[in-house]
Amino acid sequence: MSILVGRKTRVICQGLTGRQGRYHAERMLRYGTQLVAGVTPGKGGSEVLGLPIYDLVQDAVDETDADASIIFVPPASAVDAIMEAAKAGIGLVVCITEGIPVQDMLRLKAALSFYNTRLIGPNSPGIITPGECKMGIMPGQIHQPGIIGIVSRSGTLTYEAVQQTSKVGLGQSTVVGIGGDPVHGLGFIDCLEMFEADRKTKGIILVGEIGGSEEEEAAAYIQRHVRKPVVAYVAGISAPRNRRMGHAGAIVSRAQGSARSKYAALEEAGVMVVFNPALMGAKMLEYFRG
Amino acid sequence: MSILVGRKTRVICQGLTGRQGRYHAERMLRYGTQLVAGVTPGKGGSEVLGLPIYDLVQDAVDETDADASIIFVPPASAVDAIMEAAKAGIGLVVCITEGIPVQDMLRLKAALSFYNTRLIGPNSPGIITPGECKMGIMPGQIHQPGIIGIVSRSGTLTYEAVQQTSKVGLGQSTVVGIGGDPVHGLGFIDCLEMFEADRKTKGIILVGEIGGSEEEEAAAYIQRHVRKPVVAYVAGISAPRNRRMGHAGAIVSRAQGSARSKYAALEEAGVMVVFNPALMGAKMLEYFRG
Amino acid sequence: MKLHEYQAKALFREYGIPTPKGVLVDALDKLEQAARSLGGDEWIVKAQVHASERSQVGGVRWAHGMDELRKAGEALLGQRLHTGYGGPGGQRVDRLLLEAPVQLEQEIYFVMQVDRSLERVVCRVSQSGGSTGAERAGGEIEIVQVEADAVLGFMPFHYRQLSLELDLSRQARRRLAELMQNAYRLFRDKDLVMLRINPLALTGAGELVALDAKLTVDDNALDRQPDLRALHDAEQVDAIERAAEEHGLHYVRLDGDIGCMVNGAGLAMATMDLLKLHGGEPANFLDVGGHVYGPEQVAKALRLILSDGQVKAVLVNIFGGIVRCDLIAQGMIEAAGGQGLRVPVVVRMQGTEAYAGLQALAASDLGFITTHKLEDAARLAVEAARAGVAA
Amino acid sequence: MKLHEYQAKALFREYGIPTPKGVLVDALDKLEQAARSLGGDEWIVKAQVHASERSQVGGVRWAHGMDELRKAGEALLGQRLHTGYGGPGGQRVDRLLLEAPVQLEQEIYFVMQVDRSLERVVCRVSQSGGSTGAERAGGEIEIVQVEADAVLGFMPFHYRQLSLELDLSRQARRRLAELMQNAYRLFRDKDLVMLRINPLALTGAGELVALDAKLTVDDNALDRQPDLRALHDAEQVDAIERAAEEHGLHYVRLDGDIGCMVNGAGLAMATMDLLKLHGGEPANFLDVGGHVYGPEQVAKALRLILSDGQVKAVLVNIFGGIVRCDLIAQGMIEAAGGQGLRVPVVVRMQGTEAYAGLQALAASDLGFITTHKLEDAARLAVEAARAGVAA
Repeated sequence: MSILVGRKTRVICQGLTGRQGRYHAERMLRYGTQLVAGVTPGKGGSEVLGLPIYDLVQDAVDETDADASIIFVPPASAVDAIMEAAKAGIGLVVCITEGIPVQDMLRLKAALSFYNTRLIGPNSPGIITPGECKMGIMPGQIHQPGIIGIVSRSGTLTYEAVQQTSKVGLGQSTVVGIGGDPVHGLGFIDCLEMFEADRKTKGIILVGEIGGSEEEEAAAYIQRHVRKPVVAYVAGISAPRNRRMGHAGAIVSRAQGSARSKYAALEEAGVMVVFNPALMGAKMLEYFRG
Repeated sequence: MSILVGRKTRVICQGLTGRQGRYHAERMLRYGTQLVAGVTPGKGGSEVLGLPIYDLVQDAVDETDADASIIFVPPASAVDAIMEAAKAGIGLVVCITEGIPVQDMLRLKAALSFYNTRLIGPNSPGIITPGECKMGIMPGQIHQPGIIGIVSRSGTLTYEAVQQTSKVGLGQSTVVGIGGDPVHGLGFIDCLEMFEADRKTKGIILVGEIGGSEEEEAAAYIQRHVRKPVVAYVAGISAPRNRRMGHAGAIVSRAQGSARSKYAALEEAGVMVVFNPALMGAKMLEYFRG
Repeated sequence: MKLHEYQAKALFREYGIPTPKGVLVDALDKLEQAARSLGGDEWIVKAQVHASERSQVGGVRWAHGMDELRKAGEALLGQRLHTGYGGPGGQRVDRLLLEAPVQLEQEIYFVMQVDRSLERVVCRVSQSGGSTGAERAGGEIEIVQVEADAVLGFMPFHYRQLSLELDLSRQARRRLAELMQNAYRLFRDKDLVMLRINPLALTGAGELVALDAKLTVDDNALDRQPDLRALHDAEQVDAIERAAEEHGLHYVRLDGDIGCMVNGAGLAMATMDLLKLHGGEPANFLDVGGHVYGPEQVAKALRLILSDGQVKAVLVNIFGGIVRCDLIAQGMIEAAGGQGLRVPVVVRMQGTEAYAGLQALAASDLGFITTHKLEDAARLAVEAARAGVAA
Repeated sequence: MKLHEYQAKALFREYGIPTPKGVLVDALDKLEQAARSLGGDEWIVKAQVHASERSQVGGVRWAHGMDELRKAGEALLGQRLHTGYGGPGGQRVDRLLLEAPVQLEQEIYFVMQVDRSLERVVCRVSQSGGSTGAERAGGEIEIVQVEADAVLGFMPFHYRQLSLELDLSRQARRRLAELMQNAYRLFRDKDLVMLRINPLALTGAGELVALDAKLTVDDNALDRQPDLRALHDAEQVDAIERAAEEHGLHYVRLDGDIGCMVNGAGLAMATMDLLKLHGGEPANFLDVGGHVYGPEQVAKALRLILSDGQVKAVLVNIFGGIVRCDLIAQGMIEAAGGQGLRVPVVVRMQGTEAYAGLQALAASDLGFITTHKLEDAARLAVEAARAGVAA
């Protein structure tokens, strides 16, 4: 285990009986993830993929000692699913669901602050510690156990970073997709803090994008607290203002959120920035080769 | 300073220009409390008792470096006043106001958990560190600087405990009236923890009353964490069930809240209980005389 | 503040919580017409009093046919129910709620209330509702509880959990979810501290119907709930308590013979406790206010205590803080001067100007028995009451 | 999703936020009657388009008397406003909002929006509202901000703070408090992400009137806001973007000549960035979906890109994860087969079955230019576009 998930993580899947849940659960099992149960209201007592299904998260936790949950439920049920997991004592929740209204997220985040539950997402591809535990929808085969921690707001762009670091032989300690929504759970800083403290992680790739100020805040944090090498790419330097670029969170508004501002802050903080998304792995390798 | 307030505490008064606020502010000043400003919306720029009045707590804090606030406003404005103080960075709020609806308190407590603000009350007589700082409506003259920490749900009954400890020569380190409402700020456990950690405090008197389970929870805490001697009196052993005894919080309901249950828990925890309210000071003295 | 069942059910209907068909009746001659408007030939006749235990004292009656209906009405309307509430005279029944019976499969216990320890609104249910169910069984019957989230309130997973515990059908689950949402909305909108439905009927069709309804409103919120304040039925309260309330005093009538007047609720309870320790029995709890009050308040309070025929002696215990004891003494002399001291009054004073206060009382020659000491005061009051009884 | 001013103002009225008297007009011959129903001899004629900058392009006109009114109407209704939105053709004006002028003393800037960094709803105001005010001045004019509490929302001390900053009279303070309460209720009830009133008029009598109204609804919440969804005016959106929306694609039209088709929003932006690095100009942002999509989706997307006459070359960048690249390739071949490849299409594939996909494309003989490398793909696309322009 490097950060958050590893061999011992016992995972349940909320929404396992749905099409998407079942599809990815099968792949997670195949990857070696300790997926121990599913939760679907009204389907308690049945079995899917050889796993027991429970009506309530609390029942699943009581029976299986699960400590993490991955959520595949429609956006209208996601907040309820996350809160049910938190209330049942689940320590890590990964929410794949896309399309949760932002005001729901505001309320959810406030409510979650009363619990010791970490949330990844929503609208996240998930988290993977290569070779140990995959909680997400990423293609497992491109990952390699290794030394680079990757944290990203984007899905397929994360896969680029993964593939590049696999290709140059560095591999990944853990890869976290924090999700592309404007309000989400774990952020860059949380992951930077964990990667900095993690012995297996030797370098960090941060993949940002336009919108908000999380990259700027991350830059300030790196300057003060991160000693490990950080490579950063920020997508959207070519994006126009006031247009949403796919992700709900990817929008440059009047005063805030441009890639230029983010790059400036990251460079100022001593981060090795790349403007070319094809060079994330190469830049990191360059550092390690000295 | 023993706990929470002392010579250096810089106090503002929200509602200083009201009848009650002004009356008690004058007495606090006379006692030696560092009362530095008042806050009354719409009266900013004026002066009362030689103190500047501000429209906003933030302005008062900016100008006077206040770190504590005592609140005398009507119940309908109290939650707003407390939140304004919290938002302005006030670390300790004493709310004298009586009659705040309990659902307002539920919401307030949830909201306050996002701030580093400690609340005493509402419906509290306040807090006093004898000879240093009086933030409250208690008669200052009965107090004596000394070694007993007193924490109480009741007002005039606290004065009994104060007078008794003054009379036997032990005096008080700090006296906290946590207030008689069912949902309130600082509780017994918070105060026990601080008294236990405070070097000036050598013994603790806990004055409970019927209703709720705070005394039982305090007993469990004492058993595990408190090494200093504790004397406890619980008012209401003669009270009937299902009748509210003055305080909004003083009611024995079906399964919970009787004085007998509280006494049992406290005795079990090794607390020196007294059934006679006239003997709190004597019991404490007995302990110190060995 | 408690509401009557009929008042609570009106709020239920406003908030979409199903109740049985019912008609409120305030005169015997309206009973038959009410029954006919409900239809059928069987009705439930329910006395509208605040006590929870009315069914144990015959306050709820089933009537088959008009004859039984008339008899039930006569047995209740205008009569007094001795429920243990409302003072020695019991509670007068001014209104009857006439309801059509509901065919049910199960009686559920349902309550929403403020949990002061969790600092949350909680909802508790049990499969065993009704008058023989959870409410009276204490800890023996399983009650399941869920807590409203501080930000989000009750959520679908709460509904699911309770539905599973109650073993509800799919249809009934939907109804429970609606009920909880509606009840929580009512709870918050109306500043309730308790909302109890016992029993909550589960019908064969999977519907949930509130057969009974008990609502308690937060007294501290009545200023912003004028509509609810207007529903207050002062008749349900003991006469002396009602008079005290009008004077802004906290008064609770008890069974003993020693009247108590104290400033501060905690000290008032402590004074009662001390009387008990000395073998006495308090006739009341009375807090004249811990902090802000004047001599007039004290005078009123003392007169009120003396107006209770059961009182054989009075113990006054004042800790002078903000208000000076000498002013309090003045108020007491006024109160006594008006009508003389019917019984011995023992006064203990401490704090600000206590000496002056006690001296003034002693000098008044009205027979006040004075002391500085709490302990002595209690002993003297108990002795005085015994002497009074003996005399 | 943006609302029109007239739609926003209808919501304002529903929520107790004062607006000027106004009439919506959708035909020139209704203009005079509308003006007469408002009274007076001066009116403001406002084109109903989504762009914020309409006043800079003549979208808002003052008319004194009927002659000027007619001229203003003719200049706007049925015409197109080139606001920078709605694609190269601008936005057609289908409706006018005719309003009576409001006598005002000050123009205030007022906005409520979600602050993603604070994770709170915030309210921002400035003394300098109107089209020359805070909104356009960037950082130069002071804007004051308060944040709604996570549990309690906006509170009286927030109103007080903003009132002091705006230097309001006692009457206007009350109005601001009401406005903030009503606006926040509207904001929450209707799942808004932005509510802007600029200017908010302060009248001599201390009243606050919303002269303009811009509301943006959370796209993710439209399922539970069917009434708002029904207000959507698709005419305001660029034609290709509208078609993309109907197919569930995220498409944004840009100024360049290289069409882009990518799976995943981040990778789509990265692809645009890379084109720029190589001297190219993307003609669009297009995310076919990061995770769940099929060949049909891809075929639709490619046809859409090719339908844009500005496109001189296309860059397709697919990272196969869940969906196999060979299936994607099939979809592309279908799309191309239908109408042939109008312009060069460079395809880069990586991940699951990328080799098979690229091979299928190459084997199709439809002229797809294929590669595994992101860098190469961008270079090839830029070269192809240049060649196309040259040709």
